[in-house]
Amino acid sequence: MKRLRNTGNSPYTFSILNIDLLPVVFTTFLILLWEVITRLDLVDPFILPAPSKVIHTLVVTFPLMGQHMMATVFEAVVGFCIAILAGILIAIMMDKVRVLKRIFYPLLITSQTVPIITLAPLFAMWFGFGYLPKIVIVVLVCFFPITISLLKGLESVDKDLLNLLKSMGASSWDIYKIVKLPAALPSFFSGLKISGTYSIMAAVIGEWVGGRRGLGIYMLRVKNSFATDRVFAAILVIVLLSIGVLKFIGFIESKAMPWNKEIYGLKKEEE
Amino acid sequence: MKRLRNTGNSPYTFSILNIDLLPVVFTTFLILLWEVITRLDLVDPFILPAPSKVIHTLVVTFPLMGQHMMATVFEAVVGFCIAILAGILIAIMMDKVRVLKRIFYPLLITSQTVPIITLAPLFAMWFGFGYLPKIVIVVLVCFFPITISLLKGLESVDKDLLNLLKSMGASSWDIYKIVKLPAALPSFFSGLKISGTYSIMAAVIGEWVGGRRGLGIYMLRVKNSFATDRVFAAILVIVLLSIGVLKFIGFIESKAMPWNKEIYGLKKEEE
Amino acid sequence: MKKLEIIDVTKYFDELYTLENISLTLEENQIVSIIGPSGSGKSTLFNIVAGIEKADHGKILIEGNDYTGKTGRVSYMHQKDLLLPWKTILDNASIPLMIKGIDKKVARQQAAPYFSLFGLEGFENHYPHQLSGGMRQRAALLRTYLFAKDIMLLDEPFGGLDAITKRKMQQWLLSVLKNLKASILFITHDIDEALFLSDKIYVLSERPARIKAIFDIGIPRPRDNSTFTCEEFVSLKEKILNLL
Amino acid sequence: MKKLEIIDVTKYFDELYTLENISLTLEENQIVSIIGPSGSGKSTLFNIVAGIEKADHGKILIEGNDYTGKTGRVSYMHQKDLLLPWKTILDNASIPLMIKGIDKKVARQQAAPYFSLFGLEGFENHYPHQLSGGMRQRAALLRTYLFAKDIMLLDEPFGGLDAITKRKMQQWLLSVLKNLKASILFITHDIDEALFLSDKIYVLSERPARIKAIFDIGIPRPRDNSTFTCEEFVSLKEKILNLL
Amino acid sequence: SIGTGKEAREPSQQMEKVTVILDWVPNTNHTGMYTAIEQGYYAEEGLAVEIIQPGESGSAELIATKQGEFGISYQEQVAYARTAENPLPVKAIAAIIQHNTSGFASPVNKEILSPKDFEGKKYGGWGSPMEEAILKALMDKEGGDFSKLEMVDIGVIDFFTSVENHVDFTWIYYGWDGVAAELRDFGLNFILLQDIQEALDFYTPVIIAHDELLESNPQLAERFLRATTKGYQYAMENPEGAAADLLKWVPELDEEMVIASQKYLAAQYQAEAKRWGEMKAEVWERYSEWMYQQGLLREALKTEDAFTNEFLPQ
Ligand SMILES: Nc1ncnc2c1ncn2[C@@H]1O[C@H](COP(=O)(O)OP(=O)(O)OP(=O)(O)O)[C@@H](O)[C@H]1O
Ligand SMILES: Nc1ncnc2c1ncn2[C@@H]1O[C@H](COP(=O)(O)OP(=O)(O)OP(=O)(O)O)[C@@H](O)[C@H]1O
Ligand SMILES: O=C([O-])O
Ligand SMILES: [Mg+2]
Ligand SMILES: [Mg+2]
Repeated sequence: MKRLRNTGNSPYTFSILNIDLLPVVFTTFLILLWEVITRLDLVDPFILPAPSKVIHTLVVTFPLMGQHMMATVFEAVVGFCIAILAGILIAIMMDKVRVLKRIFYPLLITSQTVPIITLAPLFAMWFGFGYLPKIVIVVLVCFFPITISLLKGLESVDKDLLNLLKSMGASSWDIYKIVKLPAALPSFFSGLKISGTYSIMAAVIGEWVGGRRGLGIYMLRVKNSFATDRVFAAILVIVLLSIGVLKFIGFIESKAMPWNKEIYGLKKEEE
Repeated sequence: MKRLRNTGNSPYTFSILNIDLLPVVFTTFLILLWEVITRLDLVDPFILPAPSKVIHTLVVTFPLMGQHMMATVFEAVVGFCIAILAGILIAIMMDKVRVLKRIFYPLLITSQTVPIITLAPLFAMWFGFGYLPKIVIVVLVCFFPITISLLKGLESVDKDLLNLLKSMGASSWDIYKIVKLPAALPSFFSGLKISGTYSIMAAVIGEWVGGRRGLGIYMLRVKNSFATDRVFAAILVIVLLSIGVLKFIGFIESKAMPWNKEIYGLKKEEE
Repeated sequence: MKKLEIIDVTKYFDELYTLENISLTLEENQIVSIIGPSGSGKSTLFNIVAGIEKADHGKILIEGNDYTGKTGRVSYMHQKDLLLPWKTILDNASIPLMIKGIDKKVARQQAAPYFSLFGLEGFENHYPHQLSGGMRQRAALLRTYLFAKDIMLLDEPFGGLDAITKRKMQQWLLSVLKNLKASILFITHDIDEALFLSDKIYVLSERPARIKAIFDIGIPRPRDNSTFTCEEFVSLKEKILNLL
Repeated sequence: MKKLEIIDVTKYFDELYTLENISLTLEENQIVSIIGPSGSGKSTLFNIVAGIEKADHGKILIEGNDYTGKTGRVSYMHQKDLLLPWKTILDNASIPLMIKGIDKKVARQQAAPYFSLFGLEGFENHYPHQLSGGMRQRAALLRTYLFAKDIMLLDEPFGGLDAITKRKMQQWLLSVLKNLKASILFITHDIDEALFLSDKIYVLSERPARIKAIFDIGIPRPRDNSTFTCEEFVSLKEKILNLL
Repeated sequence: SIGTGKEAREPSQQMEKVTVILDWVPNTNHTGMYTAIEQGYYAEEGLAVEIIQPGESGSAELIATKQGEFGISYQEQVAYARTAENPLPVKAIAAIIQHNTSGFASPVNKEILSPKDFEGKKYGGWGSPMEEAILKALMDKEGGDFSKLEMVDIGVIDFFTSVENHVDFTWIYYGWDGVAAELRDFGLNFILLQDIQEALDFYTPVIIAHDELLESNPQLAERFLRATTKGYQYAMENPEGAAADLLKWVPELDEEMVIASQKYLAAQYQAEAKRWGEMKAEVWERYSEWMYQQGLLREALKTEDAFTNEFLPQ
C-alpha cells in the first residue's frame, strides 16, 4: 500500500511563499558569474552583453518594446484560444467517432514532423502580413499538444464508470458533462501548459515572415543594428511572457479543479 | 475489473501488414484533391506546386539533395545520440540526488521558454560553421523531452518494490539495473519519440545559422531561386526522414522491451 | 412476489462461452447471493440484467415485465466505489437523480435526507478522497440506492475492503436494510459474507457458468457476530467449501 | 528455539505515534500471525524487522544476535506480488540470488529446482502477466523464500486474491511448508486465514499499536477444509471477532 | 572551421586556409570568388578558400568574432557595425559592384514610375529604419506625401509572391530579381536609387575583414584580393564560363537565371572604375553622412575606419 503523508520540511528547504529558493539562488549565482565574465572583458560585449546591461536596456527601451510586445501577446493569445477551441472540438470528435480517430490520429502525428518554420513563408503568401499568418502559426504549434492530451484524458476514463452511467440510462451528453470532461481536465491542463510554453515563441516565429509590429520584428530590427543587448532584452521579455502564460494556466487550473489541489499534493508525495 | 480481451476485426478495419489503411486512403484522397486543384490552375504553381511535380522534382534532384540530406542526417543523429547520453546522465543524477533535481528542474522547465532559434546566430559566433553549432541545436532541442520523461519514469517506480530490494540489501546500482532503468523504459521511449520527431527539424534549423551543406542550406538556396517545387521536395524529405527516425525508435523499443508488446497490446485494449 | 427473474440466459463473447442457461429468481425484499470462481461470468450476468450487455439467449423479467436489454431500471454497484473525485459526496449521490433529469438543486435536496441513514451525516461536502474506504463504499451504496430503490445489483461491493472493515460494513448493511424496502442481488467471493447476508445462495461453476447448487439460508435474523459461529452457518459453510 | 525476537519496539513518524512497545517472539518453524486494524502499524513493524525503517526504541534479535537496523537477513513479501513485468518468472525468482552477487546463470540454476515444489513447473519462461493471480503470488513467495529460507515476513500475501483462490493458496502454503524449514511472521486482516495457518496470533490495537491479545492456536495439523468448522476454530474465531 | 567537401579535398598541404562568409545564399554577386576557386587563382596565391553561407544576420558579427577571414557585407551594415555602442572591428576592403544596382520595383500595371507615385501604395520591406528614411527622402525630393505610403514587412517573402498578392512594390537587387523578372517576361517598373539621389549610390555588396587581420597579416588580404580580382575580371570577360563555375559549386541555383544575371552583372562589377573593387571616399562619406542626418547612426562614421583600398592590387 502506498503511503499518503504530509511533507515535513526537508533539511535543505528554505522557502518563502511556497517557492523553493534553492534554484533561485543558483540562478542568481549563474547570472552573477555571467556579469563577472562580461565585466572582466572575457567576451566581446556584442557577443554576450552583461546581464546588468540587458536589464538596463530592457527598462530604457520598454516604451518602444512594449508596443511590439502587445502585438505578439495579442497574436499568441488569439492563436492559443483558437487552438484550445479547435483542440477541444477535434479531441471530442475523435473520442466520440472512432473512425475519425483512426483517420486523423496518424495524420496528426505525422503533421508534427513538418517543420512549421519552413511553412511560415507560405502562410505569408497565403494570408498576407497582418495578424492572420502569425495566428495561424500559433494555432498550428499549440493545437497538437492540446488535442492529444485532451484525447488521452477522455480515453483514460474508467470503462466501469462509463458502464455505470450507461446502466443508469445516461445520455452521451450526460456522460461527457458528468464524467469524461471533468476526468480529462488534468490531462487537458498538462497539454495546455506545453502549448502555453510555446505560444509566445510561435508568435515571434510567425512575425519573422514579416509584418509591422511584434517582438519578432523588433528583434530582427535591433539585430540589424548590432544591438545585442536589445536582442537579449527581447529574449528576456519572451521568456518572462512565456512564464507568465504558464503561471496563468496554472492559476486557472487550480480554480477549475479545486478538488485537485489536495489529491495532487498527496499524489505527488506518493510517487 | 477491467477486461482484457483480444480484438476482433472491427467492421471498418481493412488492413495489410497491421497498417490501418483508412488514414492512408484519406491521405491519398487529400493529395489527389491537391493535385486536381493545381491542375485546374486554381492556385499559382509558384505558390503551391502540384504533388506530382514535387515528387518528380524529388526524384530528379535527389542526387544533389541527397548530399545535403546526408549532412542533415549526420547532425541529427549525432545530436540525438548526445542528447540521449546527456539526458540519461542528468535524469539519473536528478533522480539520485534530490537537491540537484530541486536546482535544475525549474531551470530546465524555464529553458523551454527560450526561443532556441533566436540563440542560433550566437552559436555560429561561438562554434563556427562546421557541424558543431547544428549538433548543439539538435542536442538542445532533443535533450529536454528525453530527460524529463526518463526522470518521470525513474520516479514512477513503485516505492514498495524499491523497499523490497533494499530489504534484500541491494546496492543503489543493483536497484537501477534491476528495477529503475527497466521500469523507466516505456516512459524513456516515449520521450525519445518526441525528441526523434524534432531531431531532423532541429538540424535543419541549425543549418540556418550558416554552413556549406545540409537540407536547411539547400532550402534557402532553392527558395532564393524561386523553386517552390524544390522547397516542397525538401520538406517532404524532412517529413520522411522524421518518420523514419520515429519508426526506427519504435523498432528499437520493441526489441528493447520484448515483454512489453503483449502487455501493451492488452493495455491499449483496456483503455 | 417475484421481483426479478433471470430466465435461461446464455452469453458468448465471440468464441468464449461465458454463461450457459442461467436461471435465477429474486423475491421481494430478499438478498440473493451469487458465488463463483473468478472469470466465470458473474459480472457479465449483472451487465445483462442492467441492460448494458446483450444476452445471446434468454430473458430478464422485472415484476413480470420484459426488461431484456433495457437500461435504467435497476441500480448497479461495483467493487470499486467509482465515486467521482471532483464531486462532493452529496453531488456524487445526486448523480443518478440528475441523470433522470432532476435539477441539480432539487437532486441535492432529495439526496440529503439519506445521509444520516447511511452513516454519512456531516460528510456531505467532503470529497471522496477525504473519506475512509468503508465510508466511500457507503456513499457508493447510497448513490446506487438513490437510482433505483427496489432492485439493487451489488457486485462485490465490499471486495476491496480489509476484512475488519468488511465485517463492519456487512453488519451495517443488514441494519440499514431493515429500514429500506429493497431486493438485492449480491455477487461475492466470500462465503462468510454470502452466508451472513443472504436468504438464498446460487453457486456457479467455472466458465461457462452454470448453476451448480442453490442453498436456502434459514439462519434466523437479526444476525450478528455470533451468526458466524452458529451451527447452521458452520455446516452450510462446510458444504459450500467442499463444492468449490 | 527463539528464531526472531522483537523487543520493546517503539516508532514515531514525526508526530505520529505508530508503534508502542511491541514485543513478539517467533519460534523456529512456527507460523505467527499478526492481526490488527488498517493503519495500526503492522507493515511498519515489518519494515523495522527487515531493517529498512529505523525504530525509535527497541531491538530486533535473530537467533540471539542483534540485527536492529540491518537489511539483508530476513526475506519479505508484500500483498502485491511486486514481480518485475519485464522478467520471466525464473529471472524474477533469481533476483535475490543475483543481489547476493551470484552470477545470473548460476542463480537461475539454483532457483529452477524449486519450481515444481511451488507449483510453477513449466512456467519458468513465462512473464508474470501470463500467469493467474494465485500463480503470481506463488512466484513471489518463491522469490521471497530464495532470499532467506529460514525467516520470512509475509505482509498480507494473499490479500489481493479472491476468496476462493485465497483458500487454495492457504492450503498450498501449509502443504509446501511441510517440506521447507521456515519460520514465518504473517500479517493478515483475515481471521480465518490467521486461525487456519498459525501457531500463535498477536492481535494489535488501533494506532499506536499495542499488543492487545496473544492466542496460542492448538488446532491439530494437518489442517484442511474441516478445520474451518471444527469446534476450537469456531470458538477462537468468536473470541477474536469480539476483540476487534 | 570544418569542411569535408570539395574544397577541403583539393588544396595541398602548404595551402593557407581562408574562410569567406557570404552575406546570404550564394548568388551571382559572389561569382568572382567561385571562379577564382575554379580557375585556380586562389591556389596560385597559396590559398585554400572555403565559402560559407551564413544565417539570417549576415557576416559582420561572424567576421568580428573571427569565424572567417573575409566576409561579404554592404556599406550600410559596415556603417552600423562601426558606430554601434560596442563597435564591430570590421572594415570594407573591396566593393564587389561599383554602383548600387538596387531599387524599387513594381509590376507595370501599378504604374509606379517615380517616388511620387508611392503615394497611396503599399511597400513591402524588411522593416529597417533605413528603408523608411530612404523612402521618405525620395518622396520628399519628388514631392510625394510620405504619410500616404503604407509600409509592411515582408520578411523572407520573395519579390514575385509579394507583389502578386500583398504589396505594390518592393526593394530588389536588379541583378537577381530584376533579371528573374526579365526571364519570366514579368513587366517591371524599376526605380534605381542612385538615379533619384546620389547619396544613395552606396556600395553593396562589399568584402570586409577584421581590423586585426588587416594589421597583422596584410599580405593575406592582398593575396586574397589579387586572386579575387582575377576572378571578377574573368567573370566580366566570360560571363557564361563564370556562370558555369558558380553552378558547379552551387548547383541548387537555376542555370538560366544565373547566366542571365551574370551577363547583366558583367558590366556592373567594375563599371567605370579604374580597377575592380575600388571605393571612393566621397561615396562612403556621402551615404554615411546622409544616414547620420536621418538619425540612423548613433554617431558620425569615421569613414577612414570603415573602408580602405590599400589591399587592392595596383
Ligand atoms: N466485453 C467482453 N468481451 C470479451 N470477453 C469478455 C468481456 N467481458 C468479460 N469477458 C470475459 O468473460 C468472462 C467472464 O467475465 P466476468 O467479468 O463476467 O467474470 P466474473 O465472474 O465477474 O469474474 P470476477 O469474479 O473476477 O469478477 C471472462 O473470461 C472475461 O474475460
Ligand atoms: N514513511 C512514513 N512516514 C509517515 N507516516 C507513515 C510512514 N509509513 C507509514 N506511515 C503511517 O503509519 C501508520 C501505520 O502504517 P502501516 O502501513 O504500518 O499500517 P498497517 O497496519 O500496515 O496498515 P494496513 O493494514 O492498511 O496495511 C499509518 O497511519 C501510515 O499513514
Ligand atoms: O560550398 C558551397 O558553398 O557549396
Ligand atoms: Mg466480476
Ligand atoms: Mg500494511
